This record gives sequence, structure tokens and C-alpha cells, in this order.
Amino acid sequence: MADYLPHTDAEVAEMLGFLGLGGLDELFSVVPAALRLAGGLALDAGRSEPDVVGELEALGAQNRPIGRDLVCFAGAGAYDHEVPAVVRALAGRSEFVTAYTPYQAEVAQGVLQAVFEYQTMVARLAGLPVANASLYDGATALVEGLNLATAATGRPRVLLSAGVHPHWRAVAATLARGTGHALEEVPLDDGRTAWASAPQGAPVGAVVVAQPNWLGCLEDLAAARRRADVDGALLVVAADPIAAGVLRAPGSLGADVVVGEGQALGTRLSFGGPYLGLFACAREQVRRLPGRLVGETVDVAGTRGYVTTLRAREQDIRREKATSNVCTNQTLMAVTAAIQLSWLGPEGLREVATRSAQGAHYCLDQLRTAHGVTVTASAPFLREFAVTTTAPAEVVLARLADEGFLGGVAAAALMADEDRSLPPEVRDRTVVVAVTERRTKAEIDGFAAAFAKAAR
Amino acid sequence: MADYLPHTDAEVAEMLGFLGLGGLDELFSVVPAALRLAGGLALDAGRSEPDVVGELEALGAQNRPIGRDLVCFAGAGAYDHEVPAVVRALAGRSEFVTAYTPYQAEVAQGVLQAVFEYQTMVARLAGLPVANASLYDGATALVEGLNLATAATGRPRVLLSAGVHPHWRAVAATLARGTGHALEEVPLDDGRTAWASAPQGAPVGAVVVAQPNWLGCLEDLAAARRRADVDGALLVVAADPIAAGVLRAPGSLGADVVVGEGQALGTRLSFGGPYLGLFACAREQVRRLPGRLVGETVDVAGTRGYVTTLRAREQDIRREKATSNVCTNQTLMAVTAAIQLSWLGPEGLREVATRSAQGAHYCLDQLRTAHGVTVTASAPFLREFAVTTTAPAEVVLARLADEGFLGGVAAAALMADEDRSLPPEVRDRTVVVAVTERRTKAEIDGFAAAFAKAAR
Amino acid sequence: MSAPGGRARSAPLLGRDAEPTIFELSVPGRSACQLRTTGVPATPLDELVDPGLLRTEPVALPEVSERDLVGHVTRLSHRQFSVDLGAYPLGSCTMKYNPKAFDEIAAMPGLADVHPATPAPLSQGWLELLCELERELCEVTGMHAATLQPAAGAAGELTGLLLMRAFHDAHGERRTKVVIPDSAHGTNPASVTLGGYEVVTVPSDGRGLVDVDALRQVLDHDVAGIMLTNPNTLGLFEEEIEEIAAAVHEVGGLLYYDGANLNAIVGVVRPGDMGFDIVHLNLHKTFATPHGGGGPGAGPVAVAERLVEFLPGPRPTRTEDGGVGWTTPPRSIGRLHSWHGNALVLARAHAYLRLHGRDGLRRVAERAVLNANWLRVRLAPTYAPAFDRPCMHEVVLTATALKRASGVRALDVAKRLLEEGFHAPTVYFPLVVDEALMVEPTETESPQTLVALAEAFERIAEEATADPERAHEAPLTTPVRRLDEARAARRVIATEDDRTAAT
Amino acid sequence: MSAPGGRARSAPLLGRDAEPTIFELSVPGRSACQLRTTGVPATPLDELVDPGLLRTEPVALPEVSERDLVGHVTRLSHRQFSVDLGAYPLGSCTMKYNPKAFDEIAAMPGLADVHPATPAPLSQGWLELLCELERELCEVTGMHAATLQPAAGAAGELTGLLLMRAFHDAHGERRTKVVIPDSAHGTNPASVTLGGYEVVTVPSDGRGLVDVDALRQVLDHDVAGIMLTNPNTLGLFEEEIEEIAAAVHEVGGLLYYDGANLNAIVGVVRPGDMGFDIVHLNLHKTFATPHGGGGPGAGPVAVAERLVEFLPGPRPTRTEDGGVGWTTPPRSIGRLHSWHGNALVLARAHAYLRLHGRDGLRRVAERAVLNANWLRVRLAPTYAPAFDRPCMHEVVLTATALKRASGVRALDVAKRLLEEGFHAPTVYFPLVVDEALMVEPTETESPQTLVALAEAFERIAEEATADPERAHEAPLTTPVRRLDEARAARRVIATEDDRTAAT
Ligand SMILES: Cc1ncc(COP(=O)(O)O)c(C=O)c1O
Ligand SMILES: Cc1ncc(COP(=O)(O)O)c(C=O)c1O
Repeated sequence: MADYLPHTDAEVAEMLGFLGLGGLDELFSVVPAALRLAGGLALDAGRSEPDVVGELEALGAQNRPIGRDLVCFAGAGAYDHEVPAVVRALAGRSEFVTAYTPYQAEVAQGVLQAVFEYQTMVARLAGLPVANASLYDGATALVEGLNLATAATGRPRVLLSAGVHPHWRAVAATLARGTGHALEEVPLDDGRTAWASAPQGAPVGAVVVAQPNWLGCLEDLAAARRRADVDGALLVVAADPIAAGVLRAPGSLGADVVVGEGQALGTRLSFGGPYLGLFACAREQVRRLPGRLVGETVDVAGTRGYVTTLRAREQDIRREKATSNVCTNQTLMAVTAAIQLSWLGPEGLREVATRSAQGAHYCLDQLRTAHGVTVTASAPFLREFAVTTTAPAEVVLARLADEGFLGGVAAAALMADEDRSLPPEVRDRTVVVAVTERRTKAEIDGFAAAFAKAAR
Repeated sequence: MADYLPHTDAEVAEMLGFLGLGGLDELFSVVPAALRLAGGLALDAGRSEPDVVGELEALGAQNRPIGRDLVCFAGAGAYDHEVPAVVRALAGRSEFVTAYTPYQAEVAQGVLQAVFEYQTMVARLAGLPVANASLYDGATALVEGLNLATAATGRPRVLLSAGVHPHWRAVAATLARGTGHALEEVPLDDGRTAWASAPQGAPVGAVVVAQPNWLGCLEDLAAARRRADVDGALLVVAADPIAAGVLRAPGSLGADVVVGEGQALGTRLSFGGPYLGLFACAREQVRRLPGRLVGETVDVAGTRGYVTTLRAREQDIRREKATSNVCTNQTLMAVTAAIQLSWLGPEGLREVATRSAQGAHYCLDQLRTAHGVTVTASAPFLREFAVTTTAPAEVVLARLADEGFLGGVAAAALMADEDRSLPPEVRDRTVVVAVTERRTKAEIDGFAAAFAKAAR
Repeated sequence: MSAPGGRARSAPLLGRDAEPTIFELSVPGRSACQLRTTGVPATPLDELVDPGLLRTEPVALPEVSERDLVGHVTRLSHRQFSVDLGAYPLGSCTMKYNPKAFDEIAAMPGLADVHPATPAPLSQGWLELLCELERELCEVTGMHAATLQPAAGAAGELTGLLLMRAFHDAHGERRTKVVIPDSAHGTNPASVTLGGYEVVTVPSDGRGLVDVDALRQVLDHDVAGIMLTNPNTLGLFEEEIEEIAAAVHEVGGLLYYDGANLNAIVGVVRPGDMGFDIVHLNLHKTFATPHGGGGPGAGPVAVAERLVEFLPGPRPTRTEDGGVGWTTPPRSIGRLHSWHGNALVLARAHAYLRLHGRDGLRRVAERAVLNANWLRVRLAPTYAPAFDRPCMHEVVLTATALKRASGVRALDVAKRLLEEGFHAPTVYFPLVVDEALMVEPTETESPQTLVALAEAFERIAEEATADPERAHEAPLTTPVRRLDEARAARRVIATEDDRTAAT
Repeated sequence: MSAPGGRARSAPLLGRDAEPTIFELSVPGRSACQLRTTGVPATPLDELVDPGLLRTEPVALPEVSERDLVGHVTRLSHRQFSVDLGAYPLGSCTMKYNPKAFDEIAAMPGLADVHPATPAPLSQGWLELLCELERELCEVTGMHAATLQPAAGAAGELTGLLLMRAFHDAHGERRTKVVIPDSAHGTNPASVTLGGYEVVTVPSDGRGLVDVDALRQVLDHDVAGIMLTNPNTLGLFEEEIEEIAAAVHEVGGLLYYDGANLNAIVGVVRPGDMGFDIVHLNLHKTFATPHGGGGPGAGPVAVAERLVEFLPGPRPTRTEDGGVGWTTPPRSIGRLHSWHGNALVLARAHAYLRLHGRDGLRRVAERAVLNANWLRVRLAPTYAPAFDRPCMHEVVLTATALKRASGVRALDVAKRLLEEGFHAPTVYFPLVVDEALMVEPTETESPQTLVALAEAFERIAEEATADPERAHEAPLTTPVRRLDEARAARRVIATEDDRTAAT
């Protein structure tokens, strides 16, 4: 049967003839003979599409997806929020899915305008004037934020709150090997960043804090801003876009750069990717903005249209002096987010954030009062909180899975060995629990009861 | 939260004001007060979209769909053939799904051309020059065929082979109550229509035979043609479109009208609908064609385009003298079929029919030789055959379901009480088994073994 | 040589070429088909069946790559207008927006992958759904029971007429005639004929309603019944429906309700309460099934108690054990569909009814009627309504004055509207109205869209007086311009083979 | 007043208007959002958290009905070119047709609904898939192990450079420079900077290949390594790759392979066999992930044995019990992604590799190279290739002669090509070529499409001499014509708020 290649043997022969070649091998005559694969690749022979679909279904059957059989109370940066059919239907339109980066604007107004609308929404969520066309994910967006801040201030030293997601801090540490940034961690005190205990040293270029932080606690952004002002540093806030629906905008509280993970805006859990890196910044920083930026203009006839703009920042033009090396980004997720946010609207987003918070607080109440589970930190929170268990966290989660719950995330599983953001004694007994607007009271009650049993 | 109505209360008020109305009720002041619903409908209050999606999922969970957990050996007019993702993706494009019948051809070339291509493919499958734009399903297509034939000959008497699907014969009987057609059944002899035993009487207007028939047996169309010629009747053949991939075309064997069920051409089993009524006929009959017909023409600039044509046959123009009352048909399934047939191609369709036949014959061999199951009729067959069991058919099927097989269809479940197409003594112990190209050897072996056990 | 599958000049985004047919894109030996590997012995077919039965040449289907198939069909889709692109005020068709959630419901494996012959114990979810839907539709129509088998409105009509016949037969009566108004939809008379009855047409009066006196004239004991649409196809509510019902019942006739216009009154007033005995519903109009370019639909028929015993079978019915099974009424007219009806369309309707519920359905009717009346009043000065009175969900405007003044006809207005970014209304229907423009905005279009639509209508009228040619030439912006329908009918090219023969 | 959501004049099917922004369609109080009924106590938020933390006004998001949202986005989609509409010969981007089956695979609940923090025992299917994919990619590249974390090619490059650094650090070496050819893609130098290295550029020679002598000049013990694309961005195979590898290795440097062009040689020759130490792959180019208008992609990095210990972690690794778990290499450079990489893109690549297998992959390369060379030879007379020698999967043509003769530049040719029904090739890249037209047809386009594309190129050249203006004005058939980029950059309007401020 066929694969996806249109050429019939007769056509191949005719084309080879046109090229004066005796066979397909001759197409590669420029490749040193010694290098060419003699036996071919050590892979299985090809198989048909339905065969492969069957194989992937079989692999999927070895996973436990969330749903009726595994009710999701896990978060830690990846959340089970409502995504309606209309968002899937629209974001899945093949014109968006099978287009390349809009290099020919005349035939790319669809993607360009959708990204323009996305930029507007992200900027408004952040409370900042500019947002880019997307980055890979929350962690890499954070690093781009650090790069911008250190470049703007000319100072490689960075104060990084221990409240920032452990994976994000790990990625920042990895990429600092190249940029040479000095990342210094600021510990948490009862769930909030203790700026007073920040390591001393040379003036810093960036102060970084998460809102809410990875334990779900709400930070005092004003305090972070004050710490930044001490050194005249830029304040980079890693903000959750759902929480942004009810919290004061980081921009309005002095953030110079706001980054975030956009998965919650219409993208499925997807085992962690592709997700969406959100990035917004102050106007002064626009020429340091990483990645693509869509701008409005007019065509020769005066009709409104959109193009990618300020391209001189980018790698294809600026090369080694570019503000970032990003090229392919996550445009399809950005388009998805724009559609999801339009579906939500102001009230919908507020409602999602509010109901999630109500569910989370109701859940913690049940765990506490009814079942005597202890919360890890007493700071205020929205849709996520950490509790300390008697049994090791993985054991608790394994037991909960048997009861039909993805019962949260084991803190230790997220933390690198060197991570000190939790006291050693609770590290292995801390579960981070998230509750979204999709969780019913019945699900929460069932979960709380199961958790209490499992946590012992 | 919202429903799908855009109007805000302010807008409603403004519009009412524009109309000089005091309230929405006044919109219905023309409705006699006594008739208006006082208390409103006795239905539950509305619920949100995700709530309803959950309800329908719960209903679906009370069914046993075919798949890994219920391997399908059932047919009887609804088959589990391969439908690739590309067909779903293309036929699901919202431009096709959310369009109405192409009344404004200038903005409906998409549907019109797709239907033109569909008509060509159906005509070629049938071996006849003309095909319409679709009818409801196989049964109603059959009746339209009878209506055409009796109208063309002016004779209401019809010879209907007992090999025609019991449901289709039942529908024909129902609609004959209105048309006054005299349907006379021709019995089967060892799986094939026994024309010699046809009831005597006045000359008939139509002779109707199925290829293959509902027991899977292949009929002798030449014999049917001969019987038709005796009276100068039209020959109507109910042909399976997959079998048509390997069988001689009914048109080439003298069929005047070919009808069929098009579900197998890209439509899911769907608990029986929406399916697709196939209809093709000889050129002399084109002005008697039921339903819509798309024709090619040019626009004022000479550009090729498509329109619905010979509209004077149709109900909206011809009213009580129309050739049929059909208006809404099954266009989306017709478009789906055109895409599926293009995906299959000549070789693909032949391969599907051939592999199905190979699977069916292998399956019967296993049942017979390895397990001593007896076949109901010895006539040749393709992808479907009937076997006679010891235990009652429903019992056999219930047992097979427990083993993970939809083990076929109980003949008795299809037959109306008055149906005599099977001898009374085997009627309740006959199972019609279908095997498609999707069934693996392992599945067939497992099925045969389970069947033998269950059939006792 | 075959046409290039990767060229997109037929996509309006890039150009205005005609799209080649799939056959013109075909290349011998090319294929997209991939099948499962089964391990089943590949015995040559002619060893399995008598070679005399087998074709020697495969069927001449297109031979294309998946890539070219995708290009072709995607380009065709860009040449097609749809509700998802913009407003579609096509009178009598109720082209409302259909929520995407229902597409996903209709694709749920638990519903879409169930074989129609699955034994009842293994398909309880479906049977439960059908039972519930029947109950909901009976409540909405004020009827006693329903069949879900008819595949569309016209099929429902014929079913209803056969029920009428069975009813009268049961009472030993041989009635021969069915009355329909002159404004009736074409399927009504066509169905009457197929039902074995003779059509008796009753005129509309000066108000656009059934002329009750004229009706009384034609009513006698040969009349099996009357088919009415209420609101009728003029978008007007038959105010004297009670008198009509009384008159028809008096001569022993039955009242048939054509439910194509139910969207206007759902949750407000019920056919049963008006005196109707038989009701069909176009689920694809009122209850959220997109029209698919001409189908599928579903046309369930609900009936009053005295007709229940004649309903088609088998029907889903609750059993003692709390489950649902299939039963056939004692004097059933028999089966009307290969299986159980257009099940996935029925599932959408059930979901729509559950979602909107008691109040939501009424809101649908209110907004639909509000939108239509707003357009009526706004456009009355430029396109006089056929009947100047409050309408229901649609309004029949006329281009008569415009035609007199400028020669621009309803058809021209329709074509010009396409250029304005809207689908055209239904034109020249109902037949009783001169230069009819039948506008049905539906409840899902916003006030902003109504204003833009009205402005477009007005612009066209204004322009017509200044430059009538413009409208006659319209549309100029579409991929093809006005098509030669006479030519299409003169020399019918209904297949690729007809073309190649023609050229 | 807000714009009408139901007007479709911006759909090229009907008109050429600009589509209003979603904000212009917004109406206060309108909403599409529907949420699940949960029964959770609705405690006011300000009782749950300190009101001082809460915003007083909701975020100014659009307020639209689902219907208007659908209309808006569907119209936008009709204003967008895509592979599914037609050929997209965008050099260096490998815009092949991506089978629809892989879209369904990426949407399977068993894959798409798995939380990234799901414990390994509950996500064995995913871990198995990732292990298998790593093995397959290593086989395809001739490498020893791989990380699947990098989200795109550029991320892979940076990963590779950090691996280089870790390797040299481990050997106590402080190397400062990385060599790249002048034809390299922009991400290469940008990544070098982020990797903390200094870029040293080596020129291409008259054949369009790395000038090996010039390379030897710059090679010393400060050189950490070299980044090469092979075939390079001129579509030419670096024939002296062995010499290059030897020279770089001699000074203790590492060879980095930019896999963006792997489509040309997959199954034919492997980077590892050429002597490369580190390889990134653009799965979204060679292995069937559509580009999504600019992403997502995936850029796994495979390495030679001596670099395995530095790979990012955690990595899926087989455990004794036959299962798969997560482990981090002893001297890992650490983590590069919030989770495990772009998992659904990885799943597509695995499916693509399984489907094509040993022979299929080679066929892909053969057809890709065959198509490119056919175009090269056919178009050589009109658009002289930058380097007149056999190419691989793409050919860099030039408009230099055309420009000299008619003033029509590569950009004009690109714009005219849109009117011809094709997407434009990549223009003005690589930077080393004057008036570059970089054409990559890919293997999924048919010979018929190639002919049509070639004819379009030739028509444009012919026409240019007769009427150069025509090309300068192009495109005329698209929804917008050439856009004022200078204006966009001068006064940046990057959000709706910028516009309202600007006007
Ligand atoms: C008033 C009226 N009656 C009946 C019908 C026929 O319904 P269907 O097209 O579903 O057969 C229609 C559909 O256009 C209609 O508008
Ligand atoms: C040669 C080459 N290298 C690297 C890249 C960067 O890959 P990505 O866009 O996935 O970051 C590209 C993509 O355009 C490329 O063509």
C-alpha cells in the first residue's frame, strides 16, 4: 500500500531521466561513498497508518490519563481547567496548524491578527504595555526575562525567589552556565519569600518572584519591588495567567517583566508539552524583547494589516547580537490562548479563578477539619496549596491513584537535589494539591476522605 | 453563565423600545392567550455545556461501542471498514458542515463540486450514467427506485427478492401503503432468489434484487434481468458499494436503477444513522430522478462552475407532481463518501473488498472445519455469510459479547413477523456474520473459537 | 497531463481559478490508501468466488496522494459559504449557529461507534437517550408519543400522512383528500401525493393567513386532514388556529403540524394545545444540527394519544426492569428507516434540549422573533413586507417596489448581498408573494449583525436607483459569478464522464 | 458601536475588507463561557484571601458570543495560507504535508490527557514511547544517546553548546570560540552567544562549501567546536566533511550538527558517521509536526558516547524490572524544559518513524532531493542557481539576472508567486547569496505540482521583462496588498491599546 509520497515509479524514472541520472542513488553521489549507509538503518520496516495508530493507542493504554477514572488534583504548573469544544475546533483549523511563521504577510493575516490579539490579551493580563508572540514554556520565558533584565542593567547578579517553580529554577541554572549569570536564591519563610534573608553581595540586575509561588502561596509583590529598587534592578514576576484574573496585575505593582506558563489557557496537559511561554514587558524594554512581535500597519491601499515588526532584534537579522536565539516558538498555543481567553471573557476568567479558589479552600477545609491534615505554609493561596503527610508523598499518591485520584504532586519529585526551598524534614512528605473550577463538591469530598486515609 | 444567545438585557430592552413593545411577551400577542403556555414547559431547567457533555458521556458509557473491547463481526448493512483520519478531518470542515443546500451557487461551489464528484463516483460504481446527490439511507433509496420504476412503466406491481434486507423490505411495505404498490416477494432457494417460484400475476413494473443479498450470498443478476425482460420491467438492484469494488457493475448486467447503503464509504456506525442513500439510474430515467442533481455549467465570464439542475423534478417547484418529496438529504455523508472513495482509489477499494472476502472465507473455514459450525446457504459470498447455531442466536451473541465480540447479527432480530425469507425452523438460530479488512487473523481465530463454544 | 494538486489559485485567498475536479488531479498508480496488516491468508479472490461474477477492471476512482486530496478538499471548502463564516438569513431554513460541543457529542465513541444491530442490553445508553428525547419532544409539542425514525422533515410529513391513512382505515373510512394552504412548503403537496392523497389547496387571505371561510368550503368527509405550518411560511401566526382545528375535526379530519417553523414558538405555545393531532419536527432547524450542505437532518413525528397505536416500530420503550427495549405498536404502519433514524442527529437534539431546558428554549423563540421583527420594522420603508403585521421568527419582504422603480429584482438583491458579506435570504418563496425576500435572522445573530444586514439591504436599494446595472452584475467578488443554469439543464453534465463526452 | 460579528466581507470568498479585531467585536456583558456545575460553596473571594491582593476591575478581555468568536476566527483562517491549501516551497523550513493521522494521535486521551507530573508507574506508555524515540533518533543520526527536552531547533543548539562547554570543563579546558560558516542560519550565532562563546565565522568557497583551508586558519585550542548544517543552507552537501571533522577534532574541538536539513539525507547518511559529536533535530521539519504558524516544534539533541554523561536530565531510562523510570546523568548540565519537552510533538515523530521505517525514511530523502534537483535543472536557465552543482533537498536560485534585466527583485518574484497560487520561497537567505530564492519543494509535492511551480516562475520572469511594474505591484489578488513595514516599526502598534492610543 501507499505512504505519503506521490511519485509513481514511472514518474521517478522520468525525473531521473530529465536529470540524466541512472538511479536514485546517484542523487547522493556527492556524499562520500564511505559515509553512505550500506545496510540501511537498523529500524523495523515501515508499517501502515492504521497499524501505527494501533501501536500508539496501545502505548496510550499504558498511561493513566486524567478523567473519570483519575480525577485530577495535580497542578504544579499544569492545570486541568475547562477547555470547550469551540476552542479545539477553532484552534485546530488546518490553516493555523499547517502554516509556517508569517513570512509573507499578505497571505498570513490570519495568524498575524490572531497573534496581535493574543499580544493584547497577555499585555492586559500582565498589566504591561508590550507582549511578544510566545516563547517555549514558562521556564524558558523566565530565563528570557532574566536575560532581558541583566542586559538592561548590565548586572549579571540575580536574586531568585525559592518560590519560583523548582523546574524553572533548574532551567535558569542550566542556561546560566552559558550566560554566566549569578543566580542567588532567596529562601521562603512560611510560604513567602523572605527578602530580608536574601544573600548579600554586589547590586543585582534582576529580582525574580512567582505569583502565586510553587507552593500556591501569594507573594507580596510590593516587597519584591522594594528589594529591586534597593539596587535599581528590574523586577521579573512569574505570574499565573488564571490567578491574574483576580489578582492585581503585576505591572500595576511595579513589575518590569512578567513571564508565565500559558498551558492553562486552552492547552491540554499533554504530558508537559507543547505548552506556552508568556512574556510581557515595559515599553522601555521593547527593543530588548525576545522573539517575535506582531505590529499593525496598512497596505499600499491603506487597508489595515499586520506584520512581524522590530525584526532587527531577532536572530535571523541580528545573528550573534540578537536579543534571543528563539526562532520557532509556540504560535499555535498562543492562537489557542487568544481563542480561549475570548471565550472566557472578563467574567469567565474571573469566575474560573474564583471557583478554583473556592474549590481549593473548601478542599483544604475538608482535609484539615474533617481529616486533620496539616498545611505546609499558612500564607494565603488561591487554587493550590501544600500539605504535609505522615507517609512519604509518593506512597500517598500511589494509594490515591488506586482510589481514582491523581492526588497532587510530590514536592520532592519536582526538586533538584540541591534545592533548599523546603525544609529537609518535610521535603519527602509534602504534596502540592491543586483544585480547579472543574472539580465538583462530590469529587472533592471523595478526594479528601481518600487523602486522609492515604496520608497516614 | 451564558448560553448561545448574544443579546444582552440592555440590547433586548433597546430593541423592544424600537418596536414599541413593553416586553418580550408582547412579541407573541398574536397568539391567542388561551393557547400560550402558562407554567412553561415541564422540562428541567437548563444546564451548562460541560454539564450536558458529561451527561452524554455517561449515556455513552452505558453502551458497548465496537473497538478493542468489542471486536466487530456484525454487518447486516452497517460495516466496520477503515476510515482514515484524513477523511474525518476533511469532511468535518465547518464550511461543509454548517452550509445549507447550495441555493446561492456563487458561494457554494465547494459543496456543489464535491457533490458533482460524488455523483461521478456513484455512477461509476453502479455502472450507470447518472447518480443523484444522495437520499436518506439504503431503504428509502430502494423505495425511490421502486417509485421511479413503477412510474416509468405505469405498473404498480413489483417483484421483490426475499434477499433484500428485511428492514428495507419493511420500509418498502410501509411506504406502499401510500403509493399503493403491490409488493410480491420472491423466495430464496439456498441463498439465491428463486425467480422460477415468483408469484404469478399481472406484468410487473419493477424487479428488485440485492447484490449481495442480506445473507451475504451473491445473486445471479442476469437471471433477474431475464425475469424483468419477461414483463418489460425495470431492474432495480440494491448493490453494496464495497462489493462493487470487485463485482461486475450492476449497470453492465442490465440494471436500470442501482440503489445502495453508503455507510461503508466513510461514515461511522452511528447506531444506524445518519447514513447515506445511494441512487443511480439509466439516462432515459434522468427526468424521473428523485432528489437533487448537480450539473456543470459556466458563469458569465466563462469560468467553469456547478449548479443544482433539472430542478423542475423537485418538490419546491413541481409540488404535488414532484418525482419525490425529498428535500433535506444526506449531503454531508455524500461529501464524506467522495473523500473516502478518493482516498481508497481503484486499488484501495478493490483491496478492501478482497481482504474482507478473504477474512470472511478464512473465518467461515475456521468455524466449519475447526469447529463444525454449519453455514445456512451454500451460495457464493464475499464479506458476509449466515451460519446456523444450536443455541438461539441471541443467546449466542450474548455469550460472545462477554468474550469481547459483537459476534454478528441475529437474523430473527432483523425480520418482521411476516418475513418468510428464512425457513421457520432455522429463523431463530441464524447468525449473520460479517468480516471486514480491519479484522486480523488473531481476532478471527479468537472469534471462531469463542463462537464455536457459544453456538452450542 | 494531470492538474497540479499543490496549486492554490482556486482558493479565494490567492485567486479566482476554477478548482480542477479530483479526477483531473488523478494520476495512474498514485494512491493514498493504507490498510491494517492482518495476517489473513491472501487467497486470490477468483479462488473464493466464481470469476464470472468479478469485474476485470477496477472501478475508475480518482488516484491521488493524501496530500493532493487534502489540498483539493481544503480549497473547495474555501469556496463555500457557511454559518461559521457569517450570517445566513435564509428564510424557512433556521440557519442558527450550532454549538461546537454538539459536534463532539456526535463523535463520542460511546455513541458514534455503536453498531445499530447491537442487542438492547448492550445499547442501553442509546435506548435511554431515545426514550428521553421522545419524552422531551412530546413535552415541547404537547403530544403523547413520537417516532424518531424519519430522516428529515419530508420523511416526517409522509409518515404523518400514512398515520392519517392508518387512522381512517382503522375507522373504516376511505378519505381521499388532504388540504394544504397555497403558502405551504413544496414538500407538503409532494408528501400528500406519496401518501396516496389528493391535494386540495386553500388560499391565504388578505392577512396572509388561511382563509377560514374558504377552508370551510373545501372541508367535507373526503378530507383526511389538513397540513399546516404555524407560524406559516409567511412568518405569520395562524391566529384562527382554534377555529381551523374545530372545523377540520368537525368533518373528522386530522390536523398535521409541519414543525419546520417551531423555532418561533418553542416554549411559548405548543401544537398540541392548538389542536394538532400529528406533528413533525425538523431537528436540524430548531435543535442544533448543522445542515451539512443539504443534510443530514431528522424529522421525528409526535402524535396525539389516539394515534399512538399506529406509530412506526420498533420503538424504544421502558421495560418493567427499569431498562429500555424495542417494541412495535399493535397497529403500527411499520418501519420508515433502515435502522432507528438519524441517531447522531437525535443525540444532538437531546443535548440541545437538556442544555437549554425550560427557560432556555423560550429564550430561543423570544430572541428569534425579536430579531425578525426588528428587521421587519427597520426595513419596511425600503422593502415592504408582504403583509404588514407582526411576524414571528422570519419576515417576508418584497422587492416589488424596487423592481418597479429600478428593474432590480429580488434575485439581484440576493446576489448583491453576497458582496456585502451576508448570505442571501430565501427568494421567490412562498410562491404566493411577488418578489419575495424571506429573511430569517435566527436568535444567534447579534443586534450589531442585524444593523449591518439592514444597512446592506438599504445600501443596495439606494444604489439600485442610481445604478441598477451594479445589482444585475452582482456578485463580482465571489470565485464564480452568476452561473448559466439554462445551459446546465439543456445539456446535463452531471458527471465527469458527461463532461468528457461533451467535449 | 461594536462591529458586526456576523458580517463576512473579510472572508476572501466574499470580499476584501479587513477583519475587525476581537476587541472591536466585543460588547459589554456578552459572554460565551459556560462552566461545570460543581456544588462547591461559593464563598466570596475576599473572604478567602486578603482583598488588598485582588484586582478591582476584571481583566479587559473581549466579550463575545460563541457565534461571533467562531465567525471571527473562521474568517481569519480564510485569510491564512497553509500547506493544506497548496505548495509551500519555503527553503530551510521543510514544509511537507503532515498526515492527519498524526493529529489524531496527538489528540489521543491516553497521550494528551496525561499530567506531566504523573508518577512513572502511571505513565509507562509515555516513558516507553520516549525511550523508543530516543533509540530511533540515535539510529537515524548515528549517535549514542539523546535528550528530548529542547522545544525547538534553537533550544537544541543552545543545549548542544552547553554540552560542549560541560565537556571541555570536564577536561579542565577553557575554550572561548565556536566556528560557524557564513552561510549558517541565524540561530547558530545567536545560540553561540547564549552559550557563552564567541563566534568565529568561516567563509564559504566558490563551491558554496566550507573553505577548508580558511577553516584550518581559524582552528586552534581556543576553539570549542564548530556548528555545521549538512547539507548546508545552500542545499549543498559538505563533501569534505571528513577532512573538516578531522581538522576540528585534531585541535580538540567538537562538531555540532544542525539537523534542520536532515530531510535531505535521512536513511542515506548519518551525522555520526560523518564525524559529528552533537546533533540536534528539528522534528517539526523532518518528522511530521505541522508548523502551527510558527510553532510548536521539538529539537532533541543526540550525542556521541563521550558526551552522554553530560546530557540534560531527568531522562527516561529502562529499569531492571523491564519498566522505564527517570534518571539524571552523573554530570548532567541540568534541565532545559519545564517538563519533559514538547511531548506531543515527540509522539508524532515516533509515529512517523514507525510508519516509514527503514526504507520509508530513505524514500523520503530520495524524493525530496529528486524534487529539488528537478526544479534546479528546469529553472537554471531563468533563475541561475547560486552554485551550479547537484543540490540536496533544496536549491538556492537567484534573481540577480532578472533584477539586472528588469529591476524585478527576489522579493517581487516572491509576491508574484502568491498570485500564481503558491507560497513564496525563502528570500534573501542565506545572506551570502545575492537576491536569493531558496526553494524547498519537499517530497510530498507531486511532479505535476513541480511543473506548475516552474511554469509560474518562468511566467513571472517572462512577464518581468515586458512589464516589470506588474511584479512590483504584486500581490493584487490577496486580501491585503504589500504592507508598510517601515511604518509598523516606526510607530509600534503591538496591541489594541497601542492603536487606540495612536488614534
Ligand atoms: C416549511 C417547511 N416544511 C418542510 C420542510 C422540509 O423539511 P426537510 O428539508 O427536512 O425535508 C422545510 C425545509 O426546508 C420547510 O421549510
Ligand atoms: C538551518 C536551520 N537551523 C536552525 C533553525 C532553527 O530551528 P527552530 O526554528 O526550530 O528553532 C532553522 C529553522 O528555521 C533552520 O532552518
